[in-house]
Formats: sequence, C-alpha cells, structure tokens
Amino acid sequence: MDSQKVTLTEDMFRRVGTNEHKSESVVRPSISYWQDAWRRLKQNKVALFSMCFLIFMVLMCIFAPYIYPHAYDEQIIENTNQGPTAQHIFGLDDLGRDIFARVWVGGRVSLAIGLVGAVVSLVVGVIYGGISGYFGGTVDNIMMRIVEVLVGIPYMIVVILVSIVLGKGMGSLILALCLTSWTGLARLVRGQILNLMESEYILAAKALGTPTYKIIFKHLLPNTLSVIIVDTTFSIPSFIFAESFLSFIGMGIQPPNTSWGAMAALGQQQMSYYPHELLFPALAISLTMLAFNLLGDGLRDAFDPKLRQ
Amino acid sequence: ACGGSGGNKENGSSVSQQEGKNPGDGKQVVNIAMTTDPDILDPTRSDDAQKNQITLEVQETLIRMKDGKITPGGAKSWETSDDGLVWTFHLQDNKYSDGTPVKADDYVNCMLRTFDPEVGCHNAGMFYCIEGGEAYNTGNGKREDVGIKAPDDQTLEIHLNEALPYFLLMANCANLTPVPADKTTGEDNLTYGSNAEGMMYSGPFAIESWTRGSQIVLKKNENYWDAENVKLDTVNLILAQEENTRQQMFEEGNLDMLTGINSEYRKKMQDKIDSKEVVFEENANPSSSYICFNNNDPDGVFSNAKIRKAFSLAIDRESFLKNVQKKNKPAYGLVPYGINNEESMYREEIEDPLLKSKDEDPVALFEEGLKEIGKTRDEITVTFLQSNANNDTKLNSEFFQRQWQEKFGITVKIDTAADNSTFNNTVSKGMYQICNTGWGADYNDPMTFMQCYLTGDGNNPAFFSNSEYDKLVNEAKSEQDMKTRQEKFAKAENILINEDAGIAPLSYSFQENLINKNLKDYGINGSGGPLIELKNAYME
Amino acid sequence: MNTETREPLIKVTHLKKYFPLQRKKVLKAVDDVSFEIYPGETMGLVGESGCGKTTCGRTILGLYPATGGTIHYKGKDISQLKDKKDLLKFKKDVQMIFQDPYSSLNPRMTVGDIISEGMENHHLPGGHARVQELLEMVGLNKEHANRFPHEFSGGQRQRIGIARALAVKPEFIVCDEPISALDVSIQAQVVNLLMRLQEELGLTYLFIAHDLSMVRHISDRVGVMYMGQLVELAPSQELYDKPIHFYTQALLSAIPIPDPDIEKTKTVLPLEGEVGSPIDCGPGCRFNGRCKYATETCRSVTPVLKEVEKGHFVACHVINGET
Amino acid sequence: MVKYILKKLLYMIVTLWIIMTATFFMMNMIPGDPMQNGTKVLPEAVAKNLEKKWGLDKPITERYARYIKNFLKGDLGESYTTPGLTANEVIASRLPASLRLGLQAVIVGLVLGLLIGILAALRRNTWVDFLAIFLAIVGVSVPSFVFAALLQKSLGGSFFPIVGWVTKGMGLPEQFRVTALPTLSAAIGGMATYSRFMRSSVLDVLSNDYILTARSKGLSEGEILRRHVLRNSITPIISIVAPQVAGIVTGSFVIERIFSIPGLGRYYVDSVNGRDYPMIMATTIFFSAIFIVSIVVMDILYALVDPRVRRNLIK
Amino acid sequence: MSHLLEVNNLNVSFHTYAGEVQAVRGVSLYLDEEETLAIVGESGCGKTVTSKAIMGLIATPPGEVKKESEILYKGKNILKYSKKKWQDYRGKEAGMIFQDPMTSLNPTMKVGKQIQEGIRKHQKISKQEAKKKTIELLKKVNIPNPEERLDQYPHEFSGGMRQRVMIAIALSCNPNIMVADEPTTALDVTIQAQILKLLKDIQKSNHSSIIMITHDLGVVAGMADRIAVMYAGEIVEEGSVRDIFKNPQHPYTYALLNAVPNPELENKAELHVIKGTPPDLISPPKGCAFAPRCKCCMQVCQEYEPERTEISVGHIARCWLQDPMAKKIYKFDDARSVMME
Ligand SMILES: Nc1ncnc2c1ncn2[C@@H]1O[C@H](COP(=O)(O)OP(=O)(O)OP(=O)(O)O)[C@@H](O)[C@H]1O
Ligand SMILES: Nc1ncnc2c1ncn2[C@@H]1O[C@H](COP(=O)(O)OP(=O)(O)OP(=O)(O)O)[C@@H](O)[C@H]1O
Ligand SMILES: [Mg+2]
Ligand SMILES: [Mg+2]
Repeated sequence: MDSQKVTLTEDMFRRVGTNEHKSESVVRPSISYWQDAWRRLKQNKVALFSMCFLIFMVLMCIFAPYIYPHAYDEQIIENTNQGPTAQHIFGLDDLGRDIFARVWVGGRVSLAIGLVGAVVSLVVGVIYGGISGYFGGTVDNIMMRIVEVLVGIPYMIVVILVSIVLGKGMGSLILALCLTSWTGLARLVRGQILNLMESEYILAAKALGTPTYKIIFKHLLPNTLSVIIVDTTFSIPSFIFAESFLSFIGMGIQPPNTSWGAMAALGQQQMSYYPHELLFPALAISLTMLAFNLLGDGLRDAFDPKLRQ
Repeated sequence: ACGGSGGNKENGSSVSQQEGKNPGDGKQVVNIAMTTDPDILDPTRSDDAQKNQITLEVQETLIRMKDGKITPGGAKSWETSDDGLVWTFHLQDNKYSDGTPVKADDYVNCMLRTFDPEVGCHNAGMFYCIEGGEAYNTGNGKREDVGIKAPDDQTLEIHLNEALPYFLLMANCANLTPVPADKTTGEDNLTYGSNAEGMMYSGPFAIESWTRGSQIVLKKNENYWDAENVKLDTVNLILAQEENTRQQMFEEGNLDMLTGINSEYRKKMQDKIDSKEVVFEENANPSSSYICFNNNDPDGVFSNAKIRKAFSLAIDRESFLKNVQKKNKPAYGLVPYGINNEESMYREEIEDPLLKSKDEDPVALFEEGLKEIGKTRDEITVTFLQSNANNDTKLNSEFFQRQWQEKFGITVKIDTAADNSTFNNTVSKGMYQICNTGWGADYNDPMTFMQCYLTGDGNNPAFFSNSEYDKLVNEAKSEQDMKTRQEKFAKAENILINEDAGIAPLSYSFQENLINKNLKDYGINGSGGPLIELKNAYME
Repeated sequence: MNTETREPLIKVTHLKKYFPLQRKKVLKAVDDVSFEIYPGETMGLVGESGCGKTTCGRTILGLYPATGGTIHYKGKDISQLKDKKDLLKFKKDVQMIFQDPYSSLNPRMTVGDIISEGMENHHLPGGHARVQELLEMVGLNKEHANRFPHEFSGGQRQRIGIARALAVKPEFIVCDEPISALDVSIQAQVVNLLMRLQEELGLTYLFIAHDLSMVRHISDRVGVMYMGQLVELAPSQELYDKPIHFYTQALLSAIPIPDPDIEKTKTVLPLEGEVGSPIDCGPGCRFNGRCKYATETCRSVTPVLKEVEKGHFVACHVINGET
Repeated sequence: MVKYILKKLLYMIVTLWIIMTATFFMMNMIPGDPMQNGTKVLPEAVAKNLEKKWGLDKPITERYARYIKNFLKGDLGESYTTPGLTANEVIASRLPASLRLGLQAVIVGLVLGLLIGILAALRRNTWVDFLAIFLAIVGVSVPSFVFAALLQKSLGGSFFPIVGWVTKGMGLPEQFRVTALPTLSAAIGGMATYSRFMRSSVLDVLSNDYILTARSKGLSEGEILRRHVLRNSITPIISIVAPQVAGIVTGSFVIERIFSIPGLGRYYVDSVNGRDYPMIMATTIFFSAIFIVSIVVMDILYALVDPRVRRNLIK
Repeated sequence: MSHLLEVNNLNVSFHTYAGEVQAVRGVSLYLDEEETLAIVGESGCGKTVTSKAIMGLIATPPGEVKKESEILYKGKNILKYSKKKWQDYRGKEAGMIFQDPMTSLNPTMKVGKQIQEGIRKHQKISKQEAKKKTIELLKKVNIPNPEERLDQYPHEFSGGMRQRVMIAIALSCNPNIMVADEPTTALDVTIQAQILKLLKDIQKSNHSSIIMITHDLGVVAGMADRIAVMYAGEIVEEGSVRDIFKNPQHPYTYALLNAVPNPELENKAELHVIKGTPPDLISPPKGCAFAPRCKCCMQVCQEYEPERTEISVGHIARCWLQDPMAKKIYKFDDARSVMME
C-alpha cells in the first residue's frame, strides 16, 4: 500500500464522475441459446467423448460391413463357435458366422430401433403427458385410465393382433414396440407438469393470451427436459431388447439379418461354453448405453441454463 | 441321492432337503429333473414324455419293458385269440398304495375315459384300433360298445378291429393303467389327476407331495405287487426347465441323472466320464425330426415332387448334425432307431431310403421341377415357417435358409409364427410352404410313424397323399408276417421320403445321458414306458 | 384531482373470490370489494400478507374467475367477453407484473423470448428491434435479450417482468408487489421506471404492496385491505396524514424509518388479539378481534365503506374511537 | 381419505372392466384355438365336443355376457391347459409366489438403488459416482435372465439353492436363502433406475435451504441425511415405483422359469400361447389389478410421505 | 481487548463453470457481547456468504474459505475446528435465522420436531422435556396454541409464523450469537415490527449478541448498535448507528440512505437511485469496486483500492475521499451533494 501512495499525484484526485456505460458493460459476450448449449456440451469432455463414440458406432454400422472381408451371413460351418482369432476378431457364432461382421449389421437394426423407438415414445409420451397434465381434472383422469387400460391388456395379444392387421414388417414392429412404451414417460411428464402448472410464469403466459399449445411446448415441456432426457436415454436398451423379443416372435427383422438383442439372446444360451458370443453383442449394447447416458447427462446440463455462468 | 454317496453334499437343493437331509445308509433317494411343469397327472391324459415319466412310475401298466424285452407288469400273463382280435390279460394281485385291490374294471375305466368325448384325450386316436373306440370318441357310439371288458376282477379283455401284431407294445401306455371308476364320477371325471391326494397309485411308487411349478416327491408304494424288488424309498422330481440349471444341479449333486445333454457339455464332462466319476450312456430315443413340405402348396412350388426332393437333398445333414445340432444322428428315412419290428430293429434292417438318391444333383432336380411348374428361378420366393420354440429352432432354420439360398440361388424367407398356437394353426390349415416338425413314437412299432402320412390323417401336416403308400401302410396294419410287413413299410417309406419326397428327414434323435455312478439298475426307455425306469433302481 | 367526473377505466363492484377448500370449507380471499380506477391514475392497494391483494388483482384481470360481483373494463363487463377476439384484446389491454420475480419468469426461455411472447400472441409488429427498445426502456441492455432469467438480479428480473407487460402496449397494469423482493436502491429504480412510463405512455396502475411509504410515494389514491375487504380508501397524502381506520394507523406506525433517533423513540401501535381466519368467517368487522375500539356492532355487522371526507372512504363502525 | 379411496376404487372397477372387455374381444380375434395345443391333432368330433364344453361354439357376445356373469359370481372359469383346476385355483396357488418375488424384488431394488443413488449424490463426481452410473447402466442394459444365470452360476450351490422356492414350514433364514438369488435377479433392473433417479433427487434436496437450517442446528451429516434428506428425496421416486411393481410381477416369468418358482408368470405367457382363454382373462385381470392398485397405493404413500400432497390429494 | 467474535480478513470464493467468484474479499469485523451489529448492502454484496462463513455453512465445493481468513470465537479460530466441534458450536454457541422462511423449513417434518432436533442434540434431555421446552419456545415467539401447532407441518403456517419458527429454532439452545439473515424481508410491516421486537426482547433476556443482515435501513435504524456497510464483497464503511446515519462518509452509504423515499419528497417525484449495477465478482475491478457507479469518482479510484481510514473511534470508511489529498481538492460536503444530485 505504501508503495502505491508514492505514485499518487494530485491529478489523480480529479473527479471523473460515473461512467455508466462502463458499469453496465461488465457483460459477458452474449451468444444464442443453442450456441451456448453447444459450447457447454463441448466443455463436458465425457459427453463429448460419448458423442464421438456414438458417431463412431454409427459410422462403423454403416461402413464396416462393406469393408470387412467376411459377410455377416457367411456360414463357416466347420468352425462354429470358434473363439476370437486374428481372422475373425470377435470369433464365430453357432452357425460359424463372423461375429464382428454381425455386430455391425446388427447395430444397424438395434441403433435404428433404439433411436426410433425412443423418439416415437418420447414424442407420444411427452405430448400425451403434457396434455393430460395441462388440462388436469377429467381430461387427466380419462387419459390416465386409458394408459392403465393399455398397460393392462396382455402385450402378446396386442402384438399378434398388430401383426395380423398390419402384416409383419418394420412398420408394425415399430408400432408394436411403441404401443405401450410411452406410457411411463407420459406419466412422468404429467406429474412434472402438474407441479409446473403451479408456477407463476404459466399464469403470466396466460395473462399474455398465450395459446394452450404454446404454453405446453414453450413453457412446460422445456422445464421437464431433464426427466425426459434421463428417461429416454434409459429406455433405449429396453427397445433393443424388445426388438429382439418381437423378432423372436416373428415381427421384426428376419434372418439372416440380425440385431444386438437377438445376438445377445443367442449368446446367452452359449454363455457357459462360448462366452464371446454373448460378450461382444452385450458389450456393444452396454457401451452404447453408457455413451447415450453420459451424453444424455451432458445434454441435460447443457440445456439447463441455470448451470450457465 | 444321499445314500452315503460320495458325490453328494449334505445340503442338497432346498427341494430335496426335506427328504434327503439324513443320509442314513438305508435311505434310498434319487433326484431326477422335470423339464416341464406337468399340468395334470391323470394317466388318461398323459400325453407328453414328462407326464409319462411321472405317471408310469406311479401307475402300473399291463406290461413293462426291461432291457427292450416285454416283462409282466400289471398283467402277469396274456394271450390273444387265434384271429388276433381279442387280447386277454390276467392281472397280478396288485394293490393301490392305500391298500385297495386293483381290479380289471379299473383298467377298463381308464381306457373308456380315453375315448370319453368329455375328457378330450389327445391320445385317443392311438387306440382307435379298439372296437367301438373311435365311434364312442367321436360321439357316434356308446360307451358300452367299446371293446374292452372285465369278465372278472382279474381278467381284462380287449377286442380289436384288426389283428394288430404290435398291440401288445401299446400295453405299456399310460392309458392302460388302472383308474378306479368311483374316483372319476361326475365332476371328478374331469378333475382326476389335478392333485396328489385324489389319485390312486398302482405303480412301484406313489406321489407323496406335488408342489406345482416346483417339485413332485414320490415314495415307495409298499402295497405294490412287486414291492420287494423296489429299492428306492424316495424319488424327487425337481422342476428345472433351463438346461444350464440342470447341468449345474447335476454337478452340485442335486440331480442323479442328466438326460439329453449336448456335445459341448459332454466335452466339458469328458474327464469325469473317463475317470468313471459319472456314467455316460447313450440311447436311441425313437423320434425323428423332419422338414415338412406343404404338398398342397398354395403357391404351387412344393406340390411338385422334384422340387421337394431337390430341397430335401440340398440339405447337408452331416454338417447340420455335427456343427449345428451337435446331438442326434442324421436321418435319411422316417422311422428312427429304437423302433422294432417285432424282434429286429427296423432301422438296422432297412437302409434309409434317401441314401439311395444321395448322389443325385439337387440343382438339376430343382431345375427340372421348375420346368414342370413353369416358373423361373427368379420368380421363386420360398417361405420357411418357423415356430418360436427356442433359439435352436431359429438356428436350424437359418442353416436351411442358407443351404437353399446358396444351392438354388433363390430367396428363402423365414416367417416366424408368433406362438405355438399360431404355428399349429397355420400348419394344420395348410397355410405354409415349408416347416420343421417331428414325431415321437407312441409305441414301439414303425406304425406309430407310418400311419401319420396316410391320406387325410389328422397328423399329416404335409398333406401328403399317395394311394400306393396308403395301401401299403393299411396292409401292414394287420399283416401278421413280420418279414412281409417290414417290406411293406420299407416300400411305403421309400415312397414318402424318396420317390415322392413328401417330407425331408433331418435327424433321428439319440440321447446322451450322464448318470450318477452310484445309481444302479435304472433303465432308460426309448418308446413307451417311463423314460427313466426306476422300478428296480437303487443307490449304491 | 377531479376524478369523479371522468369515466372509470376499471370499475369493480362487490367483487368476491372464494377458494373452495376440503370438507366444503371456503376461503374468502376477496369478499365484497368495490372500487374504481380512473385512466392515468395509480391506485395503491396495501394490506398485510395474505389479505387478498394478489387475488384481487388477478381476478380483475380475469386470471381467476370471480365468485361474485362484476368487473367492468371501459364500461364492459369482462365476464361477458365471450368472443375470442374480444378476450384477446382484453388480454392485450390489461397486464400484470408478478409479485415474485423468480418464479414468474420461465427459467428456460431467454429474456428476448419472454418479452416477445406477448407480441407474438397479439401479432404486434416490431420483432427484435422492439424487444431491444423495451429492454432499454426498462433500463436493461440490448445484449441482455440472449440471457436467461437466472443471470439477473432480482431487480433486473423485475424489470424484465415489466418489459414483458409493456410489450403488448397495455393500458392498465396490475403491479403486484413489484418491489417487495428488492433491495432499497433497486426499489427506487423500479419505482422511478414505473412512474416514468406512466408519464410517457399514460398508463394506469393498480399498485399492490404492503410498504406504505413506497405506495404513498407512487399512488394517487390508496386502498387498505384487511382479510379480503377494503377497509379504507383515500388519496395517498390524506391517508398518510389522517389515517382513520385503526388498522391503517397500526400499519403506518409499523413502517420502520431510516433514522435511528426516530426509530428508537417511535411507538408501534400494537396489533394484538385474535387474528381472524378468512375461512368460513361470518359477518362482522374482520378486524374486530384486534381492534381496541371494537364494540358489539363490530362483531355482528359487517361495516361498509362510507365517505368520511371527500374522497376518503372508511369501513368502520367506530371512527376515531367514537361511534 | 375414505372418500378418496372409494373414488379410486370406482375408477379401478371401470378401468378393469374396460381392460377385461378389450382383452376378451381381442383374444378371440387372434387366430389359433385352444384345441390345437398338443403335438397331436384332436379328432374333429372331440374338438367339437370340447368346444361345446367350453362354450366356444356360442356367438362371442353371448360368451362375453356369460363370462361377465360368472365373473361377478367370482368364477373365472376353468383353465383349459390345466384341466381340473379352475382359474381361481391357479391364481390362488400361484399368485403368492409371484407377488412375493415381485415385492421382494421391488424392496431389494429400492433399498439398493436408493443406497447407491444416495452414495453417488454424496460423493458426486468421484469414482463412487462414476461406479454408480456404471452399475446403473449395466443394470439396464444386461437383461435380468443373464443376471439370473450368472448369479446361479456364481452363487448357486449348497447355500443358495439353484432352484426352488419357499415351501410350507420353512424357517425365515431358509426362506431368505431360497429367495435370495431370484429376488436379486429380478431386482437389478429396478435398482438401476432407482439409483439414477435417487441421485438427482438427493442432489436437488441437498441444495435446499432447509438443509442449511439443519446444519445450523449442529446436526451431524448422518443425522441430516436420515432426518431431512431421505424423506424428501424419496417422494419423486415413489411415482416411478408403481408401474415397476406391476412390471416385476408380470415380467418375472423368465426368472420364475430359471429358478423353478411356482409363480403366475408362466401363465402370463403360456396362456396366450395355448389360447387358454380363461387363464388369459384371469392373469390379465389380476395383473391389471395389481398395476392399478399399486398406482393407488403409491399415491397414498406419496401423501403419507409428503404432507403437502396430502392436502391436494384429498382435494 | 477481546471481542466475542472477531472476523479477520475473511475471503470466500465460489468455483463455478465460469471462474472463481470472489464473493467476500477481505472482510474484517467484530461483535461484542450483547451487541447488535447490522450488515447492510445491496443484494449480492456478500452479506449472506459472510454470515454463512461465521456459521461454517459454506459448502465446499463450490465454495472455498481462503486460508488467510480467520474467525475467532472467544479467541479460538473456529475455521480450524473439527467436524465434531463445529457441530457443538452450531446451534449451541451460534444460531442462524435464514433469509427465506418459505424454503428454510423442511416441508415434510413436523414443526415441533424441527425445533426439538437442535435441543436434543445439544442438551441431553428426555423427549418429554424437549417437548415442554419446544412449547415454551413457541410461546416465547408468540405462536398461539403451541401445543397444537407443534404437530403441524410448515405449509400449514403463514409466512410470519414460519419466520417465528425459524427464530425458535435459532433460539432453541440459547446461543450467544444469533445471526439473522434478512429475517423480515419476506414479511409485511406489521409482522416485521413484531418480529423485530421479539428479537430485541430475546436479546435482552438471553444476553446474546445479534448479527443482523438486511438491506432495509429502517430496520437497521431501529435495531442496530453498530453497522457495517458492504459493497461487492468488501466492507466499505463501519461505525455506530449514529455515525452511519448522521455522518456517513462513503458515497455508497449516502446513496443508500438517499434511495429511501422520504416523507418530504413530493408525491411521484423521482427517487434517488444508484445507477448501474454492481461489478461482476468473477473479475472485480482494479480500484474501488464502487467507482464505476460513484458520482464522485476520481481517477485514483479506478486505479487503486482505497484504504481503511478511521474517521472517529470505531467509524471506519474505505474511500479515497478520506485521503488528505482528496480533502484538499474536494470539500466533504461537495461529495455529499454530488451524490444527492
Ligand atoms: N389458488 C388458491 N387456492 C386457495 N387459496 C388461495 C389461492 N390463492 C390464494 N389463496 C389464499 O387466499 C388468501 C389471499 O391470498 P393473496 O395471495 O391474494 O394474498 P396477498 O394479499 O397477495 O398476500 P401477499 O402479500 O403475501 O402476497 C390467502 O389466505 C391465500 O392463502
Ligand atoms: N453457491 C454459490 N455459487 C456461486 N456463487 C455464489 C454462491 N453463493 C453465493 N454466490 C455469489 O456470492 C455473491 C454474494 O452472495 P450473497 O448471497 O452473500 O449476497 P447477499 O448480500 O446475501 O445478497 P441478498 O441481499 O440478495 O441476499 C453473489 O454474487 C453470489 O452470486
Ligand atoms: Mg400477493
Ligand atoms: Mg442474502
């Protein structure tokens, strides 16, 4: 302090007055919501890595089958169940097919189904739950009873009916997948929205004459984003397994095409003798899941402006 | 299991514990797995291997097989009339576990219930050879007119429509066991066998407790006519539906027998087998698996015999059995090993019919067939209907798919039936092209297989129809000369499998079993009788 | 101020708002309140917390359906506004600044979106430029449009709320305790802003607060509420100088004064006795349990607003200790 | 409260009725019939006879009316696949095991899930947290039957029996041993979900002001966790448990199969498979009832835990 | 001379995504027995953080109490306390009344239990006795029918009543120090008056000291013995009530006093405001933190931090205007009138 004093001159005690502009300009550079979310996502190393991993998986699913020398349906029948070798790095399955090739072919189906299923039930669940929660009262009561009815009817019967009415194919597979899968999310969203309806900003929006659909989509849903993300990322494996179940009963993809779920189900039988047949598809599912979840966590944080500093 | 045997741990599985806790030297306990959960133990309705296994330990059939030979069971002797149409059985002095004597009427009652339309027994068709049976069963006849009578308490008379040389072999069916009429009156006619308490036990063992979905405990029946030769005190039948589970239980000593193991497991256990720690045994299990072509194919593909045969020949059965199924033996005929024609084993006498054509080129045949039906290769898409029983069925179809696609350059689609019911429904209505099914012997005679492919038979999923075949098989029914009979069968089989290729045989089933080395004198039956005969077994 | 001759902008007559509770009980949040607000004036509304100020304001705006009574806006009964277009127009004309600056802004919307929401709803032109203009009008920065509510202090948030209300060019604004949650220096900023806007845009305010000193400063007339009822209504200076109702007197005496000498000597009129409950209350003056002058009449007859002096209304049976 | 429950009961009855009706008509629309069950084909006359016995020859509306009539009398009909047993008997004998397995699994899943979730929240961004996320993900992405098989392989043996279930007269310790592995296998999926939700819920609660109040009283961290954090963070979990309870009860048929548990799960699958109409209806009714009841129970629990909700609930 | 509580050079930072928020920067203050110290200042200037630091309630992470900080209670540095000692200190020696009564009570715990918790923790007494004590406390804070109220939940209480419950909790172990963080901001004036009276009464009967945090100068005038004025994490002026109200020496203090509407002001006249916003504490300005908003700002203010200058005994200000050199150029009154413009 003393050292400072020395430098003080009378000049320095001249009045400069307020510099309002300066006091206001302690602002940080302002960027848009999406830019900011993206910036924050980039800062999250784990989420970024997960995203790269997922992109890698997708690229592999698209291209690997073209590059890899072994076809996914080629049966090297003499060497069934062979463990990993230099030639077949993930080994062969119980019909002597290359598991590495099959993992990527199966990934096409599983990733697509996982994503489509997640997106469809996300959309349906969110809209349904949103409407139910927003209107409350009798509407809510009836809508929730419908959910209960849907969950109550035996799934097998519904699925068989779907396959009869629509035939077997991707469309009916997705329909069967999503028929009840959205109900959990719908209930979750509804609960959240019932809470949010108490918020004053909803009242404010009503006072401004904001139409109902806008209140739901602009005010309510964004604020339930974190549960939605968690639930959705968590639901992906259940779609992957549901697909394998539906394929098993003949609704999904037809052999020799395959999926991770189907491979895992097959591998599970061989678990004690040929663990590699379960290991690789299970690993593919788990790692993808892990990546989805970590990315989901990152997204949730990135989209939460409260965490923005 | 615990009779001082070294391999067993003190704390067995919970289910065997109540009984097996005290490994006193006198205790004779055996633990066997149930692979499915039996729904009813009414002998009349015992229509699958699992139910047979249980029923035949606790009920006494007229005869019992021992080492492939017919031995007296509930009947101590029997004779047939000269025309072969009337069988007379003289019964043992047998008693039910509660001490009531077994009467001939009880056998009559059981058989009558088999035909009783109210009961709806799946096995009834097998016994249509009994006079008046079919009529009663289908509602066109009266109960009194069925040709099974009890002139006195110890005598049973059975009147047949035709002189079937193999009828005696059907006498170890659960449908020919005693069920007292007073237990099956009114409501009980339908509910008999749904709980352990309401049943009567005439066999070497009696059910002591039945926990549905879990286990059945059998106790020695002290009133059994041959009780002195029954050495086991207790048999625990433990439900274990997963193969892995059963294997682990066997290794832990919770099971004394493991049937139908696969080659992987055998390899794993080979050391123990070699060192005689466990006993390995193989037996023919007379059932065969085959591919059914829809001979009435609505698409007009498999109505052509050449195409059928091409498809049949295109399958590399050796590779299939060795690399995919890893058990059983390749089949080129219908009648499996373990089926006798009188004394001789049919399959050992008669060469597999398809072997004759083994060297024919399937592709050439296929092309000929195509020409006949006037289609080109590209026009053909074939759909394989697959049941969704388990992952193995899937594997099999994918193997066939690949084989056909590769060889014929056509598209083979796999269509999976949503469930059992759908599969049966689709097949029985003929709304499929190819599917995979099989048949297991009901009794130890080729007829049990051959009669299925008679024109219009209910169990003819291929809708196979060949008048020559019909003629041969029908003649064989009452042919008393065994040699001629065998020839007729051989000719018929050749028509079905080779000439007309109505179906494509895949495999004969062989069972590999592992047995606790201390278990002695058990029997493993092929056709008829309990799968595992424990009447004389004991633990060393 | 010669307000009487003019046509009132808002006319509230016998307004009632009851909230049904469990077991058939009702909470009478607003019970028979009547007053008028004239164009261009600020009417203050004070009273202790929970006395129904917010409810009153929201009912006037039609955010809560009224249980009884009528509200006329520019001579039209708002409960009769059935036409969608009319309703939208009404929602454009009247606005509210919410009490709680924290919960009244959607945390996931940028300030720009919050402000432009109303403009979009009413298809008002201007877009981005108008948002910036509004931000500057309320003393915020242009760049703030891209930020989120939580990045602002309470005072700034309150100003966002004000900008949101102003965006639709309303004529009448209910300011629901816009300053209670703020610290002194920011309170002053917000009040200045409101006054400036009134001057520039000719707005009419219903200014709700419980801090009498601020209300006095901004309002032309002030109403005092107690448990759902209006107990006193007078021009602000008049009310401050000559409070009549005992509750008003107590309220005024409790205002802390930022001067240690006065503070240490001043006496706060004690408000003792039973605080009544707005749930299923019967007739009688709601204040009687805490009023030292209460008589039998006070317990049985509900007092109505009487004009004691010109423009000064009081609802009390016992004025200045005399019956 | 009583009124609330009565009202819910009424809703439940209506919902159940709709489920029953829909199921009844839908199951009759799918192909296949109960006669084509076994490996052998029934003679047509016999099949006709059975059809008549089961009333399948009547028009569907008449059958529906009769079903409802019988249902109201408490008669669910006779199972086709287990002749001699009425659906009532099957349910009565099998439901306890399923319910027990389901409830034990939910409880174990909850306890473990909550514990993991709490630990993860308290040790946020440490290896504990990461391990918890990892566990959760493994928990959802590996199916329960794989876990069951692994558990059986690794722990099954003399202490934890490989198959079997509680029988009469078993002591508590023994019941524990018998049920441990199946319960654990069925619990893992739920555990994963609960731990994830619990983690964020605990974090939410920890950021509340009343935690500071509790600290300012001088309470130790343990006391704060027990008294203040737990109760408040469990409330959001409760609402996701309800569907899971029903899910575990219906979804445990694989586990029931692997461990030979005499539960109802088998019928849920097999009854459709064999077109055992009375059993389809019976299992549907029971599982739906369990689902709906668990939702109501959870609502009530929610109210018990959170006094604020209590008020709204009654309203 | 030793004070009951002495805070020396308190520095608290929060580590956030954006960087380190230096919320409290070198605060020093003291508190004597039976004294009321008021801390005033704009929102966000670090009042709550300071009080939380005194209670040891700064959550780490993200918070961090810097090493050089010292808080002496009865001569002992509590920042060096073990967990156990902290638990004994909190509640028993020092109790805190939090800012927001709506969120500071556990919504799912009965009010009685929340009060008893602290009592039972610090005083080894039976449940019965604790209950009795709780009822006494509730009576003391003027809650009618305490016996029934005990078993109710916070949401069944009005805001004022909740704040009283908070006070009861803070009082439950007769602490020597009561830290009251804006105890009345959420309340209306009548209730505010009651609560303030209550606090004063309790202080008298328990001989305790109060740290009162508020931005309501009226409240301060009525309650405080001494006042510390904070701005942007620093104490800018400190002195007795009269010093601050009658003889303020820091421009921020003038401005603060000036912003309150006073009865002399004409109806609807513009109120005096402090223009601008407080600095971002992630990068506090180089010189005096108030400089950008100060109408008397000099060049030196923008460059160098002012020092503590003692104006009279116990009256300290941190402002370059106190510098002898400034006094030469500026007249003190000038500065005041400039601020009041
Ligand atoms: N939606 C509602 N349902 C039930 N009661 C309500 C509702 N809104 C308000 N109340 C009750 O109505 C009464 C008046 O509430 P209101 O919010 O209008 O008071 P206020 O004067 O604005 O109080 P404050 O100064 O605390 O904002 C209170 O007792 C409150 O509990
Ligand atoms: N947990 C935290 N993380 C980051 N910054 C924080 C945290 N807590 C407080 N701060 C920052 O510390 C500074 C001082 O906050 P503090 O709560 O002490 O203000 P205050 O003076 O009590 O204001 P108010 O009057 O609004 O209560 C603020 O700028 C705030 O943003
Ligand atoms: Mg209000
Ligand atoms: Mg604060």
